[in-house]
Amino acid sequence: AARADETKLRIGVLRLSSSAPVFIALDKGYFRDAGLDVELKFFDAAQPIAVATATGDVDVGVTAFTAGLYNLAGKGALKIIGGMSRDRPGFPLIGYFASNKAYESGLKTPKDIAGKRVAMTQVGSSFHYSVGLLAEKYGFKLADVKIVPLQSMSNMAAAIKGETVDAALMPVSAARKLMDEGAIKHLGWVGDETPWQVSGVFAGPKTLANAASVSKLLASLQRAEREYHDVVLASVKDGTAAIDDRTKPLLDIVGKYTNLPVDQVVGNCAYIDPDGKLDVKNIDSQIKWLQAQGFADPGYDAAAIIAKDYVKPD
Amino acid sequence: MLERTSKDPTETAGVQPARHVPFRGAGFTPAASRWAGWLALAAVLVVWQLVGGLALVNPLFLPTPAMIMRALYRLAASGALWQHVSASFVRIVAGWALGTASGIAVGFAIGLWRIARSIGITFVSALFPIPKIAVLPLLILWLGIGEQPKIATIALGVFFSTTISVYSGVDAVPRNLIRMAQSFDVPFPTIVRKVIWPGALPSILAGFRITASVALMLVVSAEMIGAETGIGTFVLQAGNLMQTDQLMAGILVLSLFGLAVGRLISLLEARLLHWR
Amino acid sequence: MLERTSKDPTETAGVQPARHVPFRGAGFTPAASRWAGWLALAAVLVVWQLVGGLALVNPLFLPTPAMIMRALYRLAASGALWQHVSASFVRIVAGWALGTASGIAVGFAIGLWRIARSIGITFVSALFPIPKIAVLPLLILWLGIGEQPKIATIALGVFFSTTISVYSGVDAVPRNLIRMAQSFDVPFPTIVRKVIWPGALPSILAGFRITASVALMLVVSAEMIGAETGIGTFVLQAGNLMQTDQLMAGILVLSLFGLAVGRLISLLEARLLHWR
Amino acid sequence: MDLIAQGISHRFDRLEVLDDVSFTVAAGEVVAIVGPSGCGKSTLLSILGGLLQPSAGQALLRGAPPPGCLNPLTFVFQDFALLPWASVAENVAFPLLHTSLSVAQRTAVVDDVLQRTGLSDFRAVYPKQLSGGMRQRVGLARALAVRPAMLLMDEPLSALDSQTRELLMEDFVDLLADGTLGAVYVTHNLEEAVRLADRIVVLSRRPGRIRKIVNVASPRHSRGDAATRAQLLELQNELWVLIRDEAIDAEREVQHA
Amino acid sequence: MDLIAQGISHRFDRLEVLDDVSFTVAAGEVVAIVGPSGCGKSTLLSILGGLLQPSAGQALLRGAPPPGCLNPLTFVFQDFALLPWASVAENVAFPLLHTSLSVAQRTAVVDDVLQRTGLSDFRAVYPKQLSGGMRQRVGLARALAVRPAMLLMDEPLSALDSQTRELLMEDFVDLLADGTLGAVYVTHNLEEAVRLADRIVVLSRRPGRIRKIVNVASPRHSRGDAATRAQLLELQNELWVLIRDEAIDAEREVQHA
Ligand SMILES: Nc1ncnc2c1ncn2[C@@H]1O[C@H](COP(=O)(O)OP(=O)(O)OP(=O)(O)O)[C@@H](O)[C@H]1O
Ligand SMILES: Nc1ncnc2c1ncn2[C@@H]1O[C@H](COP(=O)(O)OP(=O)(O)OP(=O)(O)O)[C@@H](O)[C@H]1O
Ligand SMILES: [Mg+2]
Ligand SMILES: [Mg+2]
Repeated sequence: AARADETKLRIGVLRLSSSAPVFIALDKGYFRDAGLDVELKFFDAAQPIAVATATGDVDVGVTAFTAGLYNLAGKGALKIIGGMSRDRPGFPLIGYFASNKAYESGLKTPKDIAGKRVAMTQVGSSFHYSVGLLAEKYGFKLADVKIVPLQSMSNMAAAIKGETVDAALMPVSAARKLMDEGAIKHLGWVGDETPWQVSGVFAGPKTLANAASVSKLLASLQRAEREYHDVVLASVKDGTAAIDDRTKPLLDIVGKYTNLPVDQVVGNCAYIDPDGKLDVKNIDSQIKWLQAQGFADPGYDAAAIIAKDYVKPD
Repeated sequence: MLERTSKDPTETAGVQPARHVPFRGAGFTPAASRWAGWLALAAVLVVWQLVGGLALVNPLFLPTPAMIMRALYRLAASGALWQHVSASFVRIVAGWALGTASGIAVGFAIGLWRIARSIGITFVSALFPIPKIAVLPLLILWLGIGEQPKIATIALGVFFSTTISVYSGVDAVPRNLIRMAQSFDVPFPTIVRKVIWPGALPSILAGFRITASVALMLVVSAEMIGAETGIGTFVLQAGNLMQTDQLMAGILVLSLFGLAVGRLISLLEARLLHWR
Repeated sequence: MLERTSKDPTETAGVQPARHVPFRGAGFTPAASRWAGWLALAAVLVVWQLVGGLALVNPLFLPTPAMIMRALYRLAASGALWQHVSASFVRIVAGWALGTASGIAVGFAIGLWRIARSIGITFVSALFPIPKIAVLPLLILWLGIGEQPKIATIALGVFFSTTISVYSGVDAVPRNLIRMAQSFDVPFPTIVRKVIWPGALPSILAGFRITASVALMLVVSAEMIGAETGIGTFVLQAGNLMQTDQLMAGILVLSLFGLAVGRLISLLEARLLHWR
Repeated sequence: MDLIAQGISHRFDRLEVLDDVSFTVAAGEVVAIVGPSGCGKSTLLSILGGLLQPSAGQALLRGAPPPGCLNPLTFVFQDFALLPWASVAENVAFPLLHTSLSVAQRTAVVDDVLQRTGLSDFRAVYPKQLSGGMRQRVGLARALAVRPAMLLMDEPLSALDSQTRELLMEDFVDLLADGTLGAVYVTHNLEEAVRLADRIVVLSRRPGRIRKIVNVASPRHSRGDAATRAQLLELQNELWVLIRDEAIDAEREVQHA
Repeated sequence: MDLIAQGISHRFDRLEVLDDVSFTVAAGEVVAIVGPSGCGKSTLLSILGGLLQPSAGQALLRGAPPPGCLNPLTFVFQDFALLPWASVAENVAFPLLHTSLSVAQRTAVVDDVLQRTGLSDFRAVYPKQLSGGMRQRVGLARALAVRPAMLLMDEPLSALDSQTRELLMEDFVDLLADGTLGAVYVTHNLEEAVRLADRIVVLSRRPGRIRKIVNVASPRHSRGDAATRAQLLELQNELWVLIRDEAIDAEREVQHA
């Protein structure tokens, strides 16, 4: 039962393993220990979480950084208070995939994407940014890639299976089934090519005003992050976590909230910093890149949208 | 002066050869025959099932009617169907009622007063053509992601159509009936209630037919805003997961819902407009 | 027998006190005055600008008219506006033309032949209420993600509305005109061309008004499917990126487009239906 | 109660419709107004009944309406103007709804006029189920329900077929016979005018001016006699000669949009 | 060319409308059909003109139509049935479009009938701009353009006001005077019947049966004379007495939905 002195917090999340610490902190009662009464609100896309945080439908959001999120933050509707998952070598999160036909005709590695038709959910999304990083890395022009925004995973799946696009960027969770079917070819992981800060924790002005509860929230999240990092991530080999007595309880929790069986959970464990640090430099370059593309409004930088009191820069 | 003529036409008809007046009034009376429609529907379903059954087409691309019915049955058996339908139903009813009530009020104002007309028509014609789906982000910003923006989306779509059909209806009330009422010194409110309202009712009910389908279209768009249940959500989700049998089951439910509402409005018309 | 009466009413009017017949014919003639609408529009814009200018509202939630115009200007100056509008225009025109042509053909068939009517009406009433946005995944599956599914989405929406307005129009052609033509032994094709077509034209043109707005609504939905340019894409993207000033600029463009099409249809009506 | 048209002129925007029309209808008198199409007859009647304000001149009343009168000047319309969604009884009761009559009084009045117009069996019937003649009888019953001092009738028979017209004209003759009810009777039909009116106002083409005011000498109740009918036929012919040329002109006029 | 109604009966579903109607219209003869509302007059005319197939009996033609005739049985409609989107000239040319006439011939025919009906000045005018009388003149011109052997006229004057009716009736008298054109003339109006017809077929109430066929003795051209007019008035009265009760019944009939 909720105690009278508990602060109520609504957290918006996706049912993805990249939010694992949130699930662990809730399930193991870390929030409660800190005097927080946390309620999770599940969304089916990253963008609405940012909007819901800005409109006050949730108090805190945990999800990927998108151009929409930065624009909301740029207008003062929310601020980033912590880091969450990152793309990192050895931790499969987002992958580059090719259609069978494109693979046959020479699309074999991520850098071959130049000049191809690439499906993604939306322009200005984290997938788009990943392609931008790739372009930077291999020195091809982003304009050479034909971006095909399809709004949803399903549309992307249909498009790449139907070979109407050459390639797609998809989260491993969505791509696994297609890979197993042999409908698409895996080219590589973003984490291996271009590591970056994928997601974070952010809050609206009303929540930020209550410094005590934000601190409590971040503290309990870090407790879970540390545990997740030391137990689950430490066991990851070849992109797959081990299932043993120590990891099993945590993996079960993640499986419960992501509606996945444990043997699938182990295959997509996103990297999460044990101290909840945020790669501020990378955030700043994300913003600059989005502003250059016209996806982000000009006139702000990372410093303007980060709540310095809370964020531990990397 | 009256005298019965004795000429008997059949008698004289034999004198010269007579021919039939050629018949030239055929056609142009296309009454629908009920069973032909059902028969055609059945035929299409059978062919469709056969095409699918013989594996001529990948069932992902075109699930057979049997698969669709099975998906629908599973949905109904699990109780989820009822949940989805009722969630959407509440949204549709709330949004429709809100849009209709405000549309009727504004439509009557436009129909009755000069100033209201000048202002109202300008705004309605400027705002009506805006696709509601384009306004979704704004509605979310303004109203959050709860039920309000969903209901508002539906209400907005319904509002404009209703306004237009109501003021057209008021305009179409025969002026001679209004003059008649005035000639008996009937006061303004009574004229509105007893002459204009019933006179505009046919057009208002015809508008309901349109707004019902608008509401049905918009519930799908509205449920793109983070809804967890609702037939629109179900369809969108099935689409996302490429579960085409479930997708089509959802579409079938939407179609049946639309047909049911259409039938309801026909009944309402038969009851309220029996004087026509 | 004809004789002019000598009674002069003004003369006798003085005998007893006379009073005016009370006037009771006021009201119920709500003609719109043009400038009042524009004035109201201007007033709203000024208040809106002031509210925004005084920072009473976060511009994220409600960008001021000036910000919207600036966004529009930037868009126009960069040449992107023209690209977006022309891409959408091509899709709208193609989809609309396809849907209209097939709708007119099917509508006429339903209006003229009994079998076509029985079958056609069954299918149209079953398929019409299905929200087109729900069918998008199927269209992508069937037609891929090029221009075809976009055009098909628009065509589909336009087709059903057109079909309905065309056969209603054919039904509304006065039967006496058809009988007249038959009574002169006018052959069937000539009756269709010279009587039914012009007789159904008012309803068909009224249908155009609806289908134009349907096409406009659907272009936004259609451009959810992997479009890179198009005013719908632009609006969706602005919504995704939470660039509300650009979003509103896009909405403004859509609204203006809608008004322009409405005006075009009015002109067409004035030209083609001058006989009314 | 007399009704006086005093120098009435009217124009719709640029269109001059009536020019200085003056005449008096005494209480209980029946005055017919005839004239070619579009000469302003309906406009004149609207002005007399207070539904339209004339550009110049005025419509005046003199003397008190009879006791119990609820609406001194009551219209009977060419197109009947019945509420299609109301039954016969409801249509007749319609002008009584906003009066001070109690429900019982209202019912009594409605019953009375329905009986007088031979509509008692049709109380619950809707207008669309009735023939044109019966519809106009409902219009007449509704007018009588408010106990008018004067009926303003705008071509009340012209929407009817000739047999029905014949039948209703007989009713009108009975109704107006006792001289308690006055009427202004607008018509195209000279036969109706000479059968019903005490005086006939002949209007010129638009703008309508008074060309002639003709007294119909024979008393109304004797107009069924063969001799009187021949006389009336003659009067009718004289009137026809008077307006025939203008009627032809009016008919050949082209409306410009 | 004679037109023969031979034992014509008709029913619409359950509704018996005509019962064993037989008569002959000889070439050049004008036969009026009168009867109460709804007795099946229009139905009978549709059957005679081949627009409706009778339930029993038949409509027959005997003898050849006159040379140059394009449409032996030609209708003139009560509501004129003009194409509102076509000008006067186009309306008149409409029944000629599908014939073998050349464009020049067509123009000549149209010019000719427009002149005969006094419409030459109105060639380019649209129906909505015309008065009712002029519209019916267009209807008549169109009918004449196909050189009919017999006109089938369904209450051609009943949609017109009485002055216009008077004017058009004069035209009809002229048109039918020379006896080359036959006509079946359906009407409610006994005055029209006695003015125009050689014979008058009186139908009973629905189901319409022939109650009487009356010859109008006086030759048509002399019907303007005062003496003949008195005689005709008498005939008209006799006919009225004959159908009055049925007209009352027909009028009081309630339509059930
Ligand atoms: N509200 C109006 N606005 C403009 N013009 C009008 C209006 N009402 C009538 N008119 C015109 O005024 C003229 C007189 O009309 P009115 O109806 O009084 O004639 P009328 O004598 O009753 O004709 P009819 O015999 O055809 O009934 C006509 O030319 C008509 O077109
Ligand atoms: N197509 C139809 N279907 C069913 N009933 C019809 C049809 N046409 C006419 N009737 C009915 O048949 C009867 C005779 O109709 P018809 O029009 O021939 O009468 P009429 O003598 O011309 O009447 P009026 O004098 O009113 O013109 C009427 O009761 C009418 O309601
Ligand atoms: Mg008038
Ligand atoms: Mg008839």
